[in-house]
Amino acid sequence: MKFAVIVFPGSNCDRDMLYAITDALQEEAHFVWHSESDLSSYDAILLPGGFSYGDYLRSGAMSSTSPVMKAVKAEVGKGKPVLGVCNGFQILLEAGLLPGAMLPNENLSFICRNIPLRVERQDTMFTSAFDEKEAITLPIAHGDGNYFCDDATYQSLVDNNQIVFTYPSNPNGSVHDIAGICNEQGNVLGMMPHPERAVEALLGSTDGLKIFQSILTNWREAHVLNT
Amino acid sequence: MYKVKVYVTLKEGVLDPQGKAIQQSLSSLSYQEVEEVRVGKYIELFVEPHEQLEERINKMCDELLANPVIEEYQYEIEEAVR
Amino acid sequence: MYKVKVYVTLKEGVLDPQGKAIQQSLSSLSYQEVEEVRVGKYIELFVEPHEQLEERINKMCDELLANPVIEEYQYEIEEAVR
Amino acid sequence: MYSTLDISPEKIDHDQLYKEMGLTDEEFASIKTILGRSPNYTETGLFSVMWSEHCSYKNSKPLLKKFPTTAPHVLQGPGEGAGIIDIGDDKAIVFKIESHNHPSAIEPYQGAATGVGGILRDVFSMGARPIALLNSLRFGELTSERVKYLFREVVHGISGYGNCVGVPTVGGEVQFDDCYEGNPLVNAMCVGLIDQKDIQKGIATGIGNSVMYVGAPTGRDGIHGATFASEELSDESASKRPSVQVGDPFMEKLLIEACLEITQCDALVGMQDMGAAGLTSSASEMASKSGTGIEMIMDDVPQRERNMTPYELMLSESQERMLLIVEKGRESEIEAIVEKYDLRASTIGQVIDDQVLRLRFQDETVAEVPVDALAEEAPVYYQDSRQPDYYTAFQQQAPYHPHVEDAEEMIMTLLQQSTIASKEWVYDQYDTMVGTNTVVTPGSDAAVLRIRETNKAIAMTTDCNSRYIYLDPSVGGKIAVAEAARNIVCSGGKPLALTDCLNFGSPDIPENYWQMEKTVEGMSEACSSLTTPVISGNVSLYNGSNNQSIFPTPVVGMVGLIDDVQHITRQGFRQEGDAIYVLGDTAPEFGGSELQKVLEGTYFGTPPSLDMEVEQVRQTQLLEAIQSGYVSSAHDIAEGGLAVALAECLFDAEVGCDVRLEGEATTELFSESQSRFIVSVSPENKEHFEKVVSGARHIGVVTATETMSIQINKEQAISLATKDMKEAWREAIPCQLKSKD
Ligand SMILES: Nc1ncnc2c1ncn2[C@@H]1O[C@H](COP(=O)(O)OP(=O)(O)O)[C@@H](O)[C@H]1O
Ligand SMILES: [Mg+2]
Repeated sequence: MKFAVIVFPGSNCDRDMLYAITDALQEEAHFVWHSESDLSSYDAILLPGGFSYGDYLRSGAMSSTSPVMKAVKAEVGKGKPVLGVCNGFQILLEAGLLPGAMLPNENLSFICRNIPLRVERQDTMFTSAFDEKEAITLPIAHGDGNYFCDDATYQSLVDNNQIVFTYPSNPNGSVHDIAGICNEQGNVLGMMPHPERAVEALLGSTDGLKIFQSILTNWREAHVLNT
Repeated sequence: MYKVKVYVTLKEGVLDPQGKAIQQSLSSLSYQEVEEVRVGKYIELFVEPHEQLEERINKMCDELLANPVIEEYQYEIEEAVR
Repeated sequence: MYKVKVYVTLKEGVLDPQGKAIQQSLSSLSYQEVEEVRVGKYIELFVEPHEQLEERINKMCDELLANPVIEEYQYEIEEAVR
Repeated sequence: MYSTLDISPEKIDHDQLYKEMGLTDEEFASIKTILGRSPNYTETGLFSVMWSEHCSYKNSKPLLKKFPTTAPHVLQGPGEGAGIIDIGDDKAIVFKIESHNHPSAIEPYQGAATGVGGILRDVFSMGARPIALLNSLRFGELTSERVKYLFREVVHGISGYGNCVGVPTVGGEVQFDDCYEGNPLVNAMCVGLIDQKDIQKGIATGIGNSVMYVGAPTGRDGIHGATFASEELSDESASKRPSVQVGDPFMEKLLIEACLEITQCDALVGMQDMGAAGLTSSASEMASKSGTGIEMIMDDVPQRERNMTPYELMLSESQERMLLIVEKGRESEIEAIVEKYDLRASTIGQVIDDQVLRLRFQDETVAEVPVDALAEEAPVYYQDSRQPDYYTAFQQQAPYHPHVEDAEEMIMTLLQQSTIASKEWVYDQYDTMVGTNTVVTPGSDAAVLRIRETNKAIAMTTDCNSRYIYLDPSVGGKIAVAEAARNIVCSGGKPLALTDCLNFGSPDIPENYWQMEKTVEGMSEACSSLTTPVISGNVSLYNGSNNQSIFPTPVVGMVGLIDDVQHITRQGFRQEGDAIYVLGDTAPEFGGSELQKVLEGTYFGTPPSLDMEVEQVRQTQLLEAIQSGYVSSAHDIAEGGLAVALAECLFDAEVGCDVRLEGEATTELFSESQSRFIVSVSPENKEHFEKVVSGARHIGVVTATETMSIQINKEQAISLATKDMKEAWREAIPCQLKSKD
């Protein structure tokens, strides 16, 4: 399976994401510069964390207008899996690929630590390797991770079953403890916690690896069916 | 040359953690008369004279400067010598 | 009730990395007419009627709202119904 | 328009304008001798920054010579942007520490942020990828709003910059003492990783080669920053505020990536960051090192503000700028790399045969000065040194031996002392994991990063207990180095080398100079005995306020090598049933201790003694035991003594301990005797362990009941719930920050 790791100016978890795929998952991954406009040769697209454009103006705002995001939208339309982590999630929100917006953490400080997380949906192409409602631990590292949406949007997230991860103890003030959501079709996932930082026992946890394994398993199944 | 003053504010109903923190600090500095604080952005654009100035400024705000999910904007245009 | 609109801007000569990045981004979105962008804060204070209003607002700005080392401020006071 | 150009050399001389720039009469006279004429305004500026203490080390050079700086594993000692050590596998570690004290006192957020930015550039200008940041901070007590503000904003500044550039901040230290109230210390350390073949140097060879400028355009920020850093802070410091620079971590991130890519291009000849004294120091140092000169066209220097003069362009300390020497004719290769990152590279001059720095502006030569005069020939001062009266008095005092009535209460009090309390409030704000190499995050004795493509890891720490150094700089200096090494050893690493940041008061005061001298002697002795040479460092003098100097604070940043990731060890007890050992003897030593601070509110007497031979042997034995796999956890005993160290061992897992001690209670629990460790060992390894580590004292066992239980002379002395201790320790700093004056 071939993954694209999109690199925006200021992305800084791009190499971590690449290693998660090449070293831990042992699949193929390539960096794709933000100025590229064609992603059709990739099977999945990863938007890494970091501070694209320094997080100036609003996190993810400037990246959301870069050429590669048009290509990302095109692949979303084809049903390919697209995962945005941290800054990648913020970019997906700013690009309108996911609903809502990010505000500064309630305590107005950056927070970096391992936190407990609950898998709300196990039936997505990103989470099938988890158990139903599995309790996992992943690191967070963000200053603007306070997810916000209005009541109507929240209701539609619930109605369409789009809430994928929640915080059992909310670290940043996100509405309804939301840590990760997907789009209605289920092929775009945005999450603030960093799965790519939790793929090796040496570094403390392998809970994040299951997300990449889920993507791979689902792709393989679909691939076998199609051919 | 025009100077465009853009004010980006959080929509009503959107929580403003920064505003709340400032209000609390003010209050602890004994400025209890301040009941509420809202923090927004003030962006100055220096723009070359241009037809469709307003139209294009609206577009810049919609596309980049403000996020309609949480923010709204206003602007004023004035002439500037630089 | 008064609404005090405080504009906090960077002093001249102080680097504004944010403004520069926005200008470049606007330019790549083909708004080349924007020559310079400066980013400041726009803070709204809702204040109970009060004697010495101006004096106290000046003090709030000096003490907390603006960082005198790199920023300067201006404000406007208007009546507000809440 | 260029008003400064109009000030004539005669006027500078006659009106002694050079004094405003920080040059003395004698220095100005020797500049005239060197040039054979009076310098013009721009030239006077060049000398004033290059001859400032910050750039020239004119007061500290004679002392720095005493440090041992070589060892077989040292690839680069002091002299370049950063030092380099060999870790095998054709890889090397590059590191350096630097101070940003004065800027942080005036604008704590930007001061700290630009401190981080500057030290990063020192490391990636060598061609190394920065892989870790550490910081060593000192503030006044957290009781005044001003100190709380400084503390908060310094931490925000470090996190704002470090997180954005994507280099994990993995460790450091924060201590609080009154002497830092008006003059906080902000020292930032950066560690980089490099393939040995990629090592770059700041050289300007090849006559005709191009001088290229990459990064942020130059503004008027920070003009005279180096001079400012070489003066005491006073009320007038506020009026020097144009000296404050603003950092742009986004630009820095692009610069890192661009420069590392440029390193792979053989059109690059040399590279140096523009740090203190900006363009002046980078250009003159590169040329001076290479026996060449540099000519620069000031009109071609990228500029952020209008109408800048050559003086301003040369002295500006705008951040995020690099100077490159590039093979003539291959400039476009560099331009192409740089443009990919939305940056610009401008050719602003060339390497010349004459060994001068020549500046051209609007088709005229506006300055021409020998490069060696700027970079090498600053005066060297051998300052008067005098043993302070306080020291003489302390040496004569009878030993201080307090008696603690309620030991449980004292343990709880100590755990809440801001210097001992958990620093989680600080490091929670730092991205400690980006890069996915951090094996041990902040909270243990040293941070540990694995080195990809090898089985190795490195351990890093910063340490300095300035109270001991104040009481006795020679002994205290030894302790600072030894303690850093202990922290490395406890993590499973072999200490390799160190970088130091000598934060002192004004060297013009003989008592301060004596402190510096003795400190450096003590540190040098410890470095030699532990074979940890000094490979880079920084000096920050004139720290103090209101005529009160800070405690001498020579921060030690040390790096060690862990041969095999299997040997990585943490401080926390891990397993119920493990045996607890104490290594090292305990004597009643309380001078400069945390207990003394709590009981007396001040420090006096003599610090704990330190025998380097004992230290060295014990560290070697402990490391051998760790490498043999006999050790479950290891922690050094520092501030607060055994009681505090034991409590800290309980905070990582849900465990307690049952410990039995013999002797005088206050000494056993709270003495700060040196060269001691707490080690836990699983039952099956006890025998092996005892064979390797001579004289280890078996004092108890790790328990599942979450209580710290200590018997002294067979009587129950302490029984404290782990949970209560941990909560008090964790909440202390957030609580102090919240409470009102
Ligand atoms: N400013 C800081 N930045 C990052 N980590 C810090 C900082 N201050 C303290 N720490 C971390 O907190 C832990 C305890 O620090 P300290 O008490 O100084 O340790 P030690 O006494 O073993 O040197 C260490 O892991 C250290 O790295
Ligand atoms: Mg320690």
